[in-house]
Amino acid sequence: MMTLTEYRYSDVVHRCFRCGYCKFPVNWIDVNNCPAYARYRMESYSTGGRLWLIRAWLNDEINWTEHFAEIVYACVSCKNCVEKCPLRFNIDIVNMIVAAKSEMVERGLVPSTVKEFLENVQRQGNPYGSSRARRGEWSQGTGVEQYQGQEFLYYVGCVGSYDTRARQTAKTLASLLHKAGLSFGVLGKEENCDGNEVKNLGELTLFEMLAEDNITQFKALGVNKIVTLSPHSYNAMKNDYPDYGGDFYVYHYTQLVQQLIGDGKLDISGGFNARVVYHDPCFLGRWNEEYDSPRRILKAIPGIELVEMERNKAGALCCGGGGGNFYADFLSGSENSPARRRVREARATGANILAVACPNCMTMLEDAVKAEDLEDKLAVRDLSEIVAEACGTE
Amino acid sequence: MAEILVVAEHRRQTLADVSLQMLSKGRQLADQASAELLAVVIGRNVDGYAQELARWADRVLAVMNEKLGESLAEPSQKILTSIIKERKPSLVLMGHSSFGMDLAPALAVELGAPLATDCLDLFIGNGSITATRSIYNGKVNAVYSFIPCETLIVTGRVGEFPIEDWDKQGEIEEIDFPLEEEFNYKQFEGYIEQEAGGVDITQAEVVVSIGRGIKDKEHIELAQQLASELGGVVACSRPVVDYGWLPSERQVGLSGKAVKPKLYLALGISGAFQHVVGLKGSKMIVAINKDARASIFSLADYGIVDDILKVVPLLIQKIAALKG
Amino acid sequence: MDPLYQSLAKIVGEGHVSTQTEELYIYSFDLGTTEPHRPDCVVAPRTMEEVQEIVRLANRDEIPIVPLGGGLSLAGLAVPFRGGILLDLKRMDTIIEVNEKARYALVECGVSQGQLTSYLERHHPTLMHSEPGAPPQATVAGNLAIHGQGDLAQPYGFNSDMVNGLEVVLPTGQVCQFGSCSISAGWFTQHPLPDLGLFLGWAGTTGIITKVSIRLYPRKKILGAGMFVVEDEELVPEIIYEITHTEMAQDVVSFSQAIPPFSSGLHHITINLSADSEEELEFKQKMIWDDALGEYIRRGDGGLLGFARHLQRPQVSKTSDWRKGGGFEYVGAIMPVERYPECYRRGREISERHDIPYTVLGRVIGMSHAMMFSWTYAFNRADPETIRQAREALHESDDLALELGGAIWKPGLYGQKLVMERMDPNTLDLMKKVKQLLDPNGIMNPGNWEVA
Amino acid sequence: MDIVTCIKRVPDTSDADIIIDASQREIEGDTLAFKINDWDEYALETAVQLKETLGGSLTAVTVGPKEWDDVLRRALAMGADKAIRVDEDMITADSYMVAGILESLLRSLSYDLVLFGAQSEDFGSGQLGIMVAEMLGVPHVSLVVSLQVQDGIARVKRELEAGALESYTIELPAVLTVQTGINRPRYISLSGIKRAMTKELQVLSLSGLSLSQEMLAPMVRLERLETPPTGKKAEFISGSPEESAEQLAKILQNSGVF
Repeated sequence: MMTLTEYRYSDVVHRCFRCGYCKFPVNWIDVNNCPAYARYRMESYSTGGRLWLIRAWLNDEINWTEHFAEIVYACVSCKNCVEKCPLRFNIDIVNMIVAAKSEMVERGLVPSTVKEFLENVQRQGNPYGSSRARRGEWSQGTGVEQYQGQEFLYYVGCVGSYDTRARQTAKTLASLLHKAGLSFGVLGKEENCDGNEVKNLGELTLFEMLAEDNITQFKALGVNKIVTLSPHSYNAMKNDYPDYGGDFYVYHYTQLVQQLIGDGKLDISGGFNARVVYHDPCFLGRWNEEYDSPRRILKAIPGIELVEMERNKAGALCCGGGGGNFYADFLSGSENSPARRRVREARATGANILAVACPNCMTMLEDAVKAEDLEDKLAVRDLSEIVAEACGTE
Repeated sequence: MAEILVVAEHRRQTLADVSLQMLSKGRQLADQASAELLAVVIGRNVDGYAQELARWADRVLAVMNEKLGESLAEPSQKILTSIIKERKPSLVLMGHSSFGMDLAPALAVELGAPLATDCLDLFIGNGSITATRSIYNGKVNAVYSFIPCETLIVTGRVGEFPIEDWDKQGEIEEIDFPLEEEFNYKQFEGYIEQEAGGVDITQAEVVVSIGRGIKDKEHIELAQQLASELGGVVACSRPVVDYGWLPSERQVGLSGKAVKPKLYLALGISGAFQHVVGLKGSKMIVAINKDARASIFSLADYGIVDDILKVVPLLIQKIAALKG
Repeated sequence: MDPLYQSLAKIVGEGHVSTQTEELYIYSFDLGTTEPHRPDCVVAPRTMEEVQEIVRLANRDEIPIVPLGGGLSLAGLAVPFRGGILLDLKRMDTIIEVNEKARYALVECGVSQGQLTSYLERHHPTLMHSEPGAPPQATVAGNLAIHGQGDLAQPYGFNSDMVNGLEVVLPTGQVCQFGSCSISAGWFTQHPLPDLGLFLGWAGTTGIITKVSIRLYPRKKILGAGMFVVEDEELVPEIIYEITHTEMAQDVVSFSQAIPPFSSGLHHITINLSADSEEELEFKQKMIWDDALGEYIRRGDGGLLGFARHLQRPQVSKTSDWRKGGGFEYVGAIMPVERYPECYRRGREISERHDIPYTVLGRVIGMSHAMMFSWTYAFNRADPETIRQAREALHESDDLALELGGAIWKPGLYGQKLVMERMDPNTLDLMKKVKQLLDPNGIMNPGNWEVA
Repeated sequence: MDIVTCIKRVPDTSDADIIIDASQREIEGDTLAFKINDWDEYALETAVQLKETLGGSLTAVTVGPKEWDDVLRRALAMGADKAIRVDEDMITADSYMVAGILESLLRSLSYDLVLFGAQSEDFGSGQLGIMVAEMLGVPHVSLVVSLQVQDGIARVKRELEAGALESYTIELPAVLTVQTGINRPRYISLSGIKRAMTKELQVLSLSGLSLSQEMLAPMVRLERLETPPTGKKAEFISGSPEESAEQLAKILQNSGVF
């Protein structure tokens, strides 16, 4: 019945035993490390449940329903399962789920918020459906230059360009890079979606188009080095764009800022007095194994006491915002929502600052802090904002 | 200017408000242009309606036929064509209601008359008529003129023209219209009331209404909490019903219900007129919307420009705190 | 809307109950070869009170109710054979108390083995519980309901021998506590009150365990395992006797498997050791390798394959991928250790007859009073023929276990029938009376342990 | 059963600043993105579902310049077998003219059912479908929210005011205009659009249709565009979500809401 695409994993998908290792972090502290399972606590929402349901759908044992689609789309591509599954096909778990999403995309059968997300990207180049013309608005009054052959292209991404809170982060990072004397420019309203979430929502052809368009544009402008605000952009550009001929030097800003501090280009002696806990973004951590740069930055800043949550690095709990879910939003509405679990865990360390390095995590966790009524105890700050304060630019 | 003709509509023994709105506008125009205002009402038994219409109209044509039932669009088209051809009114007015939407375009084609639908306003000057319509999501108004013609047909936006009180005591002319045509190709099967789910939003003192900005059905619980805190009910705009997140009995607006609460709290509602028309009776309107340019803000008493998912949880807390 | 759904939603909240196809589908399956059966409703309570309300409702309307923990028993013990309510207990996952000095932990029924192990490691590093070989999402309480054994079985016996107290919701909705907790706040002992042990080993057919206090044991600083390999299966029972005689070993397991081929036919005896100091470790090692096993090594009957620190837990679910197929099931039987050679030979024959790479394992229980001997059969979930083969092999293994004088552990329906056919009629009759007394409407996990 | 669905392309004005250009008759279009009219998407989904259950053909039709091909491609990707574009920029036309063109085109096609969106997002006149029905001399129902077809008869429910519906049976061929919410239009993937590139898209010129000169002159003319008068403006409560929530709560309390 696979009329549209050949399901690439039909010889693998039945191999999941549903042993449940994928529900745990690296140790066994908590059975709630799969964001979807943590939220719903039904076997159907666990990774194994999802794979079994996908197989049942492909075998015509169950029909497509809105609920089924929501179960599949409740996977936010955090890769905890890939990290935990003891079996050899583990590297394909997220791929198997994305392939099922892709099948739904091809059949036109996606939940309404996913449909909106993808149509908005098709039409306006961002998931919010905001006008393309507004994409550069965040930089108004900052003096940030349009990219024209500077050393670095500063790629901001959709969330940094449109989300009110993330726009502040985008600005702060720009001022920080400026202070460090870095030669960089932005694309403003010429910037387009990076496609990372589009890919994880299963719209692979749209992703290809975005990747190809971006690569063509970057090459035409002579781009060689890219620094991204979002780990999601970083992931797509570093790992996927080369498949389409896009060979650029791609940095997540934490990697660059760490280097700039090391080179003495940023003077952080102003310090930052706080007990800080760092939340690993999935697309920097598990997807790209970058656990150290952000921590090195925090350790270097005078006045910071860096603490860790019990679930950290490869065992970190996702904020629930990956795979487009910061918009599609299948995991909110409960104290069991991963973002709310995560801020409770952060608060339990006694930290008063929850440091993030991703605009998606920022919006998810900041909302969760409010929902948990922790605003006077725990503030969510982007690493760039913490560094900027230590540099005295804020 | 010759006559101005207003087509009155009624359904299930009730004369539509929009007909009185159109009569009020027609009255103004007729007085301005020294024209006669004619109302036409069609049905099996329309005496009562005719009396009512005569308060505005100089003359009421009460067109009756035993064969006329509940569904009147097609017979009305035949009857009106005949009347209009005979009397040549310079302007035919009716409401842009489900009745008018079905009837006016067909009538215009049959008569070869120009048609402007869903108009916000009408002007007569220098012997010609211009009509104003709202386009592009209410962001632009367009002014239209018409080629010289015997009769112009206009439908007016529901709720846009206030009902003004008149007591014209116009003359009522009963006409027994012979209907030869049968309309067998289209059979009326009855009315369907939406399921009664137990919540009557029209009687609520506080209405917490959600729109597209709620983003996910999971979040409706938030609105429900806020409504409980304020002792109100949850209502919604059309997209929420279209997505299947709330039953249609909760819909406020043209195709939904009209509400008249003490407080109407519009959450993530942009303010399309089809919605707004249902909440105009509210004493106090508060809107929360991310988009500062949303048209709901031109109607609201108070506005907050922000994400409802951020503000509403806090609002619930604050209200609870103030209540002690 | 379904009235059952509505009643249950009132008890647990809408998010924790489902009558939708997707949940009914997933919860219809056991992970082994048992045919699926759909429940009418899946519900995940958070508190004992919610369980109580659900059970009262089920009992009033005579709706079957099937409790589920980690769902890893594999023998179809939590399959809703008669439909009804599937009760997923994993949300009840609070570790209520760890009493370090009295060495016990009081947990809710949904607490997983992994969660407890990890909690103890972080907060009570000198204590451990007897964690079974199942994946870490297996629950502590579920394991008691099937008389499980863990990695302290060798010195201390079955996990169900380690219970200090129980809280149970009876099929009629009353809540009972057993042990010292029934007369005081302390959950430190089950004995010496009159014995009411009506729930352990009953696979959820007599009530729903909602809280359990289990014993904890000393956890030493250094953990390690040695592996001793012999070719002759006849030697395994006496080697185990020698090892257990030293009283130095924790877990002692002998296994043999077809994969990888170079070690097929060999018997690997793993011996877990723990110590608080290098001296203690050295002493224990010497006792085992030199005193107990030295003679076998000298004769060339067997060899030490090495000793590893930082014990890695075995990941049994890997067996599921042997036929690239996501499935395995095993028959476990409690056997005298001396039966090891026959268990191995006959089991290997069954496997080979059904084209399945053989895997057998004997875990020593309680100073080698017995062993849990398992015959494991992998299958390919996508290939019905391999499932059929595995199912046949399992039935043959049930027959074999009884033939060799063993008792089948957590038998499925086929094994239960065999056991009940052989059981002393008076005992069987008593079982029936107990069941009728506790569960007059027969709502609890029907199909399982039904005395005809 | 043969179905024709008439669709149009509209600017996405939900988040855009609409700027009236110097002529005061058009809006500035260079920053606008375009899309298929929302109502038409529901009409198409209705048609595709009917075709999936009853078989037959589905033709998507539009009247517009070359750029409008993109909405036809979407229609083809959704499940239309064939698309026809009458190549004419109708920006200064009235509904009557477009209806005339469609009438002429439809007379050359085989159809049992013609579906329109009940109105358009941009101009929102809600006239076109009914005009075409009248010109063709076939029965019509507007604002359809439910549709079943069996044995040449359509059973429809039509939306009235105040949440009520009315139901009809209507003989085919007929013209229906579809209201939003009748179904959930499927997502059109980019690869679906690419695959649809192989389907037939026919372009006709006006001269290929037999139209009288009279039909090609508008009866309704756009005089000018205006910025709508700003109504009473809300009093804005500003600050962080926390602050604005606090203020609003106090306002509600002071107004005696609680």
